[in-house]
Amino acid sequence: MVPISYYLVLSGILFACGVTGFLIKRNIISIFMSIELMLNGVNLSFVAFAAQWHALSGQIFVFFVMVVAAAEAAVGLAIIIAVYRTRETLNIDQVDLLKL
Amino acid sequence: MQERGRDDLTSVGGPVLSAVEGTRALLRNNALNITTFIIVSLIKTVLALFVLLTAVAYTVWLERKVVGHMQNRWGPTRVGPFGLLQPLADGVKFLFKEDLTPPHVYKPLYIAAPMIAVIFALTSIAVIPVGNSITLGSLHIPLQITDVNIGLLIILGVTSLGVYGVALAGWSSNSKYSLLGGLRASAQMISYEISLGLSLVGVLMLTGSFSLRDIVDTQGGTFWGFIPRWNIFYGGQFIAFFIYLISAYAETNRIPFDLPEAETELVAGYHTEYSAMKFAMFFMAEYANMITVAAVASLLFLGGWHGPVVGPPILRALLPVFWFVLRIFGFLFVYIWVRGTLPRFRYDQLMAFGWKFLLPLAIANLLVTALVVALRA
Amino acid sequence: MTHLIIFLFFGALCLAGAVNLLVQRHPINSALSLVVVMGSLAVEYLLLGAEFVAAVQVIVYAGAVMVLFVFVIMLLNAGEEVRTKGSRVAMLFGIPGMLVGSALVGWVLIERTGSQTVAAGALPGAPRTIGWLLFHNFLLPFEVTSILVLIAIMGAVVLASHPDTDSGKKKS
Amino acid sequence: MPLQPAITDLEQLKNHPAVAKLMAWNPAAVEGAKFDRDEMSIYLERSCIRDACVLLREDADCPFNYLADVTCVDWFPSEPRFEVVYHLLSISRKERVRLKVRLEGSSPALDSVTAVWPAANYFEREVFDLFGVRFSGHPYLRRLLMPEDWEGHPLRKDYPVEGYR
Amino acid sequence: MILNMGPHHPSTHGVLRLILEIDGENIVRIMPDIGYLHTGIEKTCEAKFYQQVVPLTDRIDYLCPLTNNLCYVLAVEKLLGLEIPPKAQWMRVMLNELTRINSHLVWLGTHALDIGAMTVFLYCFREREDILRLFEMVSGQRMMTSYFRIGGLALEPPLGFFERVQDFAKRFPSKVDEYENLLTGNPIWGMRTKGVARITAEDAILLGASGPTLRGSGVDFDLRRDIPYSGYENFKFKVPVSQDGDVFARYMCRVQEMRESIAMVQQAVDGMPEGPIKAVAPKVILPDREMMKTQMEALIYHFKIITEGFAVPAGEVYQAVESPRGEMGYYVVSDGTAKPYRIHMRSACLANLQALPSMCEGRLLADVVAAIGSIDIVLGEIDR
Repeated sequence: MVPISYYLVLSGILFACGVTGFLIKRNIISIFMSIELMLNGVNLSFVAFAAQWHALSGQIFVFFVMVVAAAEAAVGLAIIIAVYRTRETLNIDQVDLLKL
Repeated sequence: MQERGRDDLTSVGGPVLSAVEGTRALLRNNALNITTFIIVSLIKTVLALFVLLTAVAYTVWLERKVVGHMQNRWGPTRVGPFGLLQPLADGVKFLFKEDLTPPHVYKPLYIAAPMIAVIFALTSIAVIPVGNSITLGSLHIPLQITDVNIGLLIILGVTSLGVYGVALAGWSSNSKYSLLGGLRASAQMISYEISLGLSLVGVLMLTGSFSLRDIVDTQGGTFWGFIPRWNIFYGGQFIAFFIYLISAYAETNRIPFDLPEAETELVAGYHTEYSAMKFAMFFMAEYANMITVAAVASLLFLGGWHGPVVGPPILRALLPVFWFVLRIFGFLFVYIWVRGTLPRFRYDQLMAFGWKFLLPLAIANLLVTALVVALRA
Repeated sequence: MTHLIIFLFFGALCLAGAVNLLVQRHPINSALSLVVVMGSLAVEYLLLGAEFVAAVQVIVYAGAVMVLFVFVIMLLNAGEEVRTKGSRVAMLFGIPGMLVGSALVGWVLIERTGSQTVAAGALPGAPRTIGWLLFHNFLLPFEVTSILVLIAIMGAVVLASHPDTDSGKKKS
Repeated sequence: MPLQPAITDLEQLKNHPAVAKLMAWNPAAVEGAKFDRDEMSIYLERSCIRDACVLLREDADCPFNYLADVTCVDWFPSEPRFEVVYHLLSISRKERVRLKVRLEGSSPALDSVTAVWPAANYFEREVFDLFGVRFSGHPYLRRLLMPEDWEGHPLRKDYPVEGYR
Repeated sequence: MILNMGPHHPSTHGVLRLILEIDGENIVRIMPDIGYLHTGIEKTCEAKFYQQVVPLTDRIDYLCPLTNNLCYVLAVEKLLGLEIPPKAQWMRVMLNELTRINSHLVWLGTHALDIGAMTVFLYCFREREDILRLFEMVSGQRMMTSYFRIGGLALEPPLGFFERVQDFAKRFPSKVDEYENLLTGNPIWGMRTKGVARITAEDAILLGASGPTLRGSGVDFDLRRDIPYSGYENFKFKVPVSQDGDVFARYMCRVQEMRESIAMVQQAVDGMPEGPIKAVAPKVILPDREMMKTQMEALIYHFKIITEGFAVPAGEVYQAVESPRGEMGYYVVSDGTAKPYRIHMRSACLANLQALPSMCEGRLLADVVAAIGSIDIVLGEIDR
């Protein structure tokens, strides 16, 4: 018997970790992973709420989030590859110009 | 207290899927106590692992023997009659070989990679049923470590994690050949997993369940008098079966898709830098994966363990297992046969084949099956 | 009781993974930590009774998305990241934002503990039910998502292919 | 078949297509010729080897379009010491001709024919490696068979040899 | 990324080292680096008598020793002006064609193995074993035969030899069908070889390619037919030519060549003339054992040939033969003594290898393996 709030706390901390990573990481790929971490935190809260309210919509939502995350990962990583090809770096500080 | 205990009993299984489902099933059937359950599960697990590992070893022997005969050779003959003890000798050799770790590797991942590969390869056996249940006194034991209602999904999930072993081995070896092998492997496995998954969806539509036992149960009997109601015939999943076959070859890195370890191009691909037991682990993982893939093919397309059953009760219980093993053996034989026959694809051809041919074909098959199912309903 | 222990164990594993993601400087270590996070989250989903979501979590997230990450890290041979000072804006708004978020979490923790509990497998997320919901109540979003995925795949192919060579042959 | 004596008189050999062509182009380029054992050798002046090769390759009725071999012979104590030997083949006429260039022993060098036949690349590198003949205009004149840091040129006759001889 | 392929890599056929500059799997630049098998045979030859060089020529190209024997022997015979009796010539042609089949079998096996077809390799070695047994029967050696001597052959072919050759010649065409069944129509084989490592006829000529590499590009030139030697003009055979210039074209050329070769072996067996196997030149050719024991003169010649060799008139000769790999040429310079002044071996593989970069640049890594296989290099011959 685990209180539902425990799950929420866990999801909150995961989300906070994601935000922190987004702020302190300097490698594009790591930053991208932090975003995934945030999404995962949110997913957990969705599932937890679904369990709380006995409604499956929460799980369906998670399903959508995952699909979108997969699509996002494909595009995002493609962009990273393209950026790396032109700039030869993955450091976010050196990719701050729109044009070379 | 009794209520409470049972409740806790249920929750024991939570993480370990097997326990949850197994407990439920057992509780439903016989109201066994927890000790019996654990003991039975343990015995089953140990037995399954033992059988699987032996099967892995003898698949290697079988491959060497069959390919040998296809190529005018004898294969192993020296160790034991017909070289039957060869796997044992190989195992001993691997154990006592010096375990080299090259100085330039990234050690934690270098060591972890083969373990990841072998663990995920062995895990999927947990949800594969090998036959009906047997009854020992009051015990009613299904021949399966655990019957989960998302069994197929678990197999897909676990095999999709197997790619980490290969990819990390390639990366952590810090060698160019390994890296290329790892890159090839991960790209190939991701690509072909999609076709593999899609080829299974047709069967799922026909059955309406993820549980492997349910899937097999629907394939019993015959139609038109003599043709067995296997999915490959009755369900019209002929094309799906071949898509599965091809994708499975690619998933297990076997010729003609053995690019990640193509020895004439990449020396040995992702396991170039591995030796001794670590190498043996990759080897075991590859063959365990082959067996899993063969088992899934038998369950989903070839009617699982259905076959003529006669004789006393114990034979009635064990004959299905024999039929099932026979199918796996047949599938493995095709694996070996293909290895003796075909050359290897080139990397871009492999990708093009997967994305431009196999995937559209799988989708088309899916649409047709969906239409048939919809019209039948 | 066991339920709680399992929750705590995998919760802790999950958090350890998340923190490790932040601490590690090499992207591949971060990626593997994220895989651990996802794996333990899948177990948490199981605890919540969402079997299907757990399986999909493993297949899609751990099995596909993260493999893609690892693949790209290997492909670009990304090295250790160089720590530099983050942007001022991030520090100015990010840190307070973090603090507020944590405070919120703390408040929830203190206020709401024990209000409601959930038993293992309380809500069986059977694939059949989920499928039914997806193709009835959520048909439109489902179709929209599939189009989105299609566009994303095409976009990824276009972006990743070399502009000069033929290519576009591998999506990953 | 008893051996016929070699014909070395340029006048008698004028009818050979390669000799005729070269003589018509630049009589000074041809230092001599020899017809021995059914094989035609033409001695060329050092500086015109590349142009002579172009000429023979572009010949309309007997193009020696295939460079079969480039090698060298070291006549050590005598001078001119080195003889660089080119074997040309006419695929259409099924005929061979041998071009020879004599070089002095001190810092032997001549023009590379890699621009005429890319095939000469390895052959010339090999000659450079083993004889120390330099080919000017060669794109990548490095040792081919011997290690990069090897000293001396082994096929020269004055290269010290140890052991059984 | 710079990738060092070789010198010990499973598919570089020996000790070839390729320095590949790659971008992902695409080849940007190829730099072959050779010399790992350099044995200095050309230098060694200068210290040997003429007849002592024959065994050295075996070691150059260990897949077709008899072709090398033949080429060297022909060159020296030309220097000496020797007339070779017809039986020796026919034997030479027959053994040469067997050698060609032998070499092509090794090529086909390893080439197929490079592309992943393992079974062909073992099938090819099955027939190669038969040929090696024939060699052993006729010369006492499986690989380093040294069977040809200056002025003829070393020994009379043993009793029953021609029957066994005949037997092999009967069997072999069906075996070639077997290899072709496994490869020619195989779609994967086609995908891996067709359009891969293409080279045009002009480039092939300019790069000095020869043999099947040249004929695969559509240049109809074969030394056996066009500049015949050793009695090849007595044989009827077709020269297979393909137009495409890719790996598949070279593959087809060689497979057809195997069929033609076995037909020539058959012709040689059928029309084998009777007569001596050595030329009449007592100063050059070792006398028979029997003669040595009975005739004083023979004993003296034997002693002189063994101890001080035989003098060869001054001059120079370039003799080329069509080896399985292309134009194998020996440039022999004599200064009138018993030791060759200079021997240069024109290696077909060295020239063919030069074509590799232009074949593969811009293609994929796997194509390099296919291309190396298709030009059929033997490092012993390249490095000498």
